[in-house]
Amino acid sequence: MSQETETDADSLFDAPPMGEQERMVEAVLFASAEPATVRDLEARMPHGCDAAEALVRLRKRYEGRGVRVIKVGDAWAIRTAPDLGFLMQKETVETRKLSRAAIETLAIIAYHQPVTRAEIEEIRGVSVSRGTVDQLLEMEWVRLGRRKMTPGRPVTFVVTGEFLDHFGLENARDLPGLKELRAAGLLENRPPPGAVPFGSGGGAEEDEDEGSIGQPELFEE
Amino acid sequence: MSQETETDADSLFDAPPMGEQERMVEAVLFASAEPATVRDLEARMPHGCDAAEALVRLRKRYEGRGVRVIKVGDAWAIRTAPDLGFLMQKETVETRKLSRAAIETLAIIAYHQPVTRAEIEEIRGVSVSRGTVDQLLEMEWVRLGRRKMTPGRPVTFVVTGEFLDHFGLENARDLPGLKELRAAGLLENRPPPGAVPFGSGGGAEEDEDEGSIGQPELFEE
Amino acid sequence: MADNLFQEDSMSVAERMAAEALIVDVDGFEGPLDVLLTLSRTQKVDLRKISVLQLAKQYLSFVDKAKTLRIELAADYLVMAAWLAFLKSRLLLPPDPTEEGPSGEELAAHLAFQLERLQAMRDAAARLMARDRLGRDFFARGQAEDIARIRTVTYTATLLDLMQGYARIRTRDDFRPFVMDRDSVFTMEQALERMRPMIGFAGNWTDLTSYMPEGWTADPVRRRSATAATFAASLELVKEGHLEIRQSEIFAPIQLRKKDRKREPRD
Repeated sequence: MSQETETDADSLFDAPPMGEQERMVEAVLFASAEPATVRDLEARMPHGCDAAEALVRLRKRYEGRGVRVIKVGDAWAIRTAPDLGFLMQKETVETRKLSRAAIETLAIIAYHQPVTRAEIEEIRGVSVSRGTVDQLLEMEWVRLGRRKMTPGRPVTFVVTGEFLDHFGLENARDLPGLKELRAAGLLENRPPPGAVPFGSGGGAEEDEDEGSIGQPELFEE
Repeated sequence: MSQETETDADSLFDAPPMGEQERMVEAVLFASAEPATVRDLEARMPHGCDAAEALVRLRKRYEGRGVRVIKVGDAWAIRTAPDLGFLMQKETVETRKLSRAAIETLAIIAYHQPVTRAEIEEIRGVSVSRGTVDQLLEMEWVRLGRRKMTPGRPVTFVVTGEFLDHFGLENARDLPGLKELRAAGLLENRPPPGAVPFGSGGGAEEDEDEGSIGQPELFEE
Repeated sequence: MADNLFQEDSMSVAERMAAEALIVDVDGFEGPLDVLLTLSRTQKVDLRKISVLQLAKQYLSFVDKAKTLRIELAADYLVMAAWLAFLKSRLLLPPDPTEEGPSGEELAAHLAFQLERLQAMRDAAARLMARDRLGRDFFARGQAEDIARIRTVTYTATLLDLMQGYARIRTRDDFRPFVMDRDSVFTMEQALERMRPMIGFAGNWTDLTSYMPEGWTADPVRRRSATAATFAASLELVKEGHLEIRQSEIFAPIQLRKKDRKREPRD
C-alpha cells in the first residue's frame, strides 16, 4: 500500500497512486505483443512505480473473469481463461468444388479404368500433378488397380464404390458415352462444319465408344 | 437481464447466466485486435446468448480502467485508455504521412458521405488525383458506397469501420463539429447559381442535399 | 459590396508582399480555390463578410503577376481568372434588367460559400487528425490470439461436372487447329501487304527469300508457311504487272525484279 514510497531520494515527484499504476500495467500488458517482465513494466511507467505490487492487484482483479493475468516464465501476460478456450475455435466444414484438373483426371479414370498415369496424361494432353491424384485417392473416389502387364509394370487407377455412391451410379458402365453426351448438349463445342483442316477430323467418331471399350475391364479384380 | 430467453423453442439448453456471457464476451474481445459485432460474438457463444446485454455490462465494468470497451460502428473492441498512450511508445506504429490533399479528401468523404468524386472536386475546387483516393482506399479508411441515382450513376465514397476505429469514433455521426457544420449549411451541396464556375461541377445540380440525406445510410451495407 | 468599389489599388504593402509570396510559391497551391482562400486571409475578416470583389481583384493581379513572371499556370487557374473577371464586371456594373441569369451578388455569395465550406473542411480535417488515434494514442490488443479455425474441407463434384470435364477433354482435339495453328500461318494477304511497299526498290534481281518476314525463318513450320505466302504473293504481283519473276533451274533460287514499264511496256 505504500504507493508514496519516498525511499528514492531522487524522485522529484510522487509515484502515481496504486490505482493508476494498476491501470498502467493493465494497458501495457494488453497492448504489448510480448509478455512483459516487472522490469519492462517499470521501465515504461513513471519513476517510482511498483509494478510488482500493481501486478498482484491486477491479477486479483481478473480472478474469475474471461481473461486472466498469468505468469509466463518471469514475464506477465493477459490470456483467455482456459475454460473459455472453446470460444477461440471455430469449426467450419467447407465444401469446395473440385478443381478442373481433378475433375478431368477423375473423369478419365472413370471412363478408361484401369488407367495408368501416363495414359491419363496422354488423354488430357498435360501432365497430371501428384497432388491431383493424391487428392482423389484421399477422397477415396479413386484407388490403385492392378499393375499393367506392360514394360515398367505401371500402377493403374480405378474408381471406388464411394465414387459410384457419390455420383449415384450403379457401376461405371452407366456413365454416358460420348454420343449421349453430345445428344444431351454437353458437347456443343464442335468445330464449325467443314472446317476441320488438319486430319484430326475423324477422331470424334472413333472416340465415340472408347468409353465403352474400356468398360468391360471394370472391377475385374 | 433475460439471460434465460426461451423465446427460441428449439433451444435445448438454457443460455449460460449473464455473468458467464459477460466473461465470454470479455474473452473474445480481448483475444482479437479487430472489432467484433454482436453477431460475430453470438455466433461464437452458446445458443441463446445476448451479447448486446453482456457488452453493456462489460463496458460499464471497464469504465475508468486501463483498457476500455468501445463501440466502433456496429462492432465492439477493447482499446487502451487514451490517457495512457504515453506508456506505449514501443507499440506506436508510424502511420504513413498523408498528404494535405489526402487529409482534406478524407475529411470531405467523412463529413459529406456518400460523396462522389465530382462533389469532392467541387468542394476542393481542384481535381482529385487518382493516387489520393487510392491511398485512402488502400489504408481501408475509405470504401466505395453505392452508386448515386443521378445520370451516369457515379460511384460514391464512404468511410469504413477501420476509419472509425482509427479515430476512436463510435459512428460517423460523432465526427467533431458535424452538427455545427450542418447547422451552418456547410455540408450542403449548393448548386452554383446559373453558371458553373469551374467545369468539374457538372453533377452538382442533381446532387443537391445528398450529403445530408445520405448520412443515415452510413454503414448500412 | 458598394464600399468595395473604391478599394482598387488600396492594397497595403503587406498585402502586396503576401501576393508576391503567393506567386513564388504557386506550386504549393491546391488549385484556384486554395489561392482564393489564402488571398482572403489578407482581408482579415470573417469569411462570411468577405469582399468578393476585392478578392477577385487580388486573384486577377495574382494571375497577372504569374504571367509577367512567366510562371505557367494550370488551365483551371485561368478559367477561374476568366470567371472572376466576369464576376467583377457584374458586380461593378449596374444590373441590366434584360440580362438573363444570376446576379453578380448571387454569384459572389456562392463563391463566398465555397470558400467558407472549403475552410470548414480544412478545419474539420485538422480536428480529425488531432483526435486520439489508434496506434498512436490508444492501442489494440498487442498479442491477438488468433481464432483457431478447425476447418474441414470436403470436396464435391456433380455427375454433370464429371461428364462435362470428360467431354471437354475428348473434344479438345477437334478444334485445336483453329486456335493453335493460326499463329504459324502467314497469309498471302500479309505477304502482299509486306511486299507492296518493298518492290519499288527492287530494281535488280533479288532473291525471294529476302522478302521473307522477320521471325518467320527459324521455325520450319513458320518458314514453310511464309515461303509459300511470299511466293504466292510474288505471283500475284507478277500478274498485276508490278514484278518480274525468274528461276534458272529446278530448286534454284527464285528471283524477283521490279517491272520497268518504260523498258518493257505492258501489253
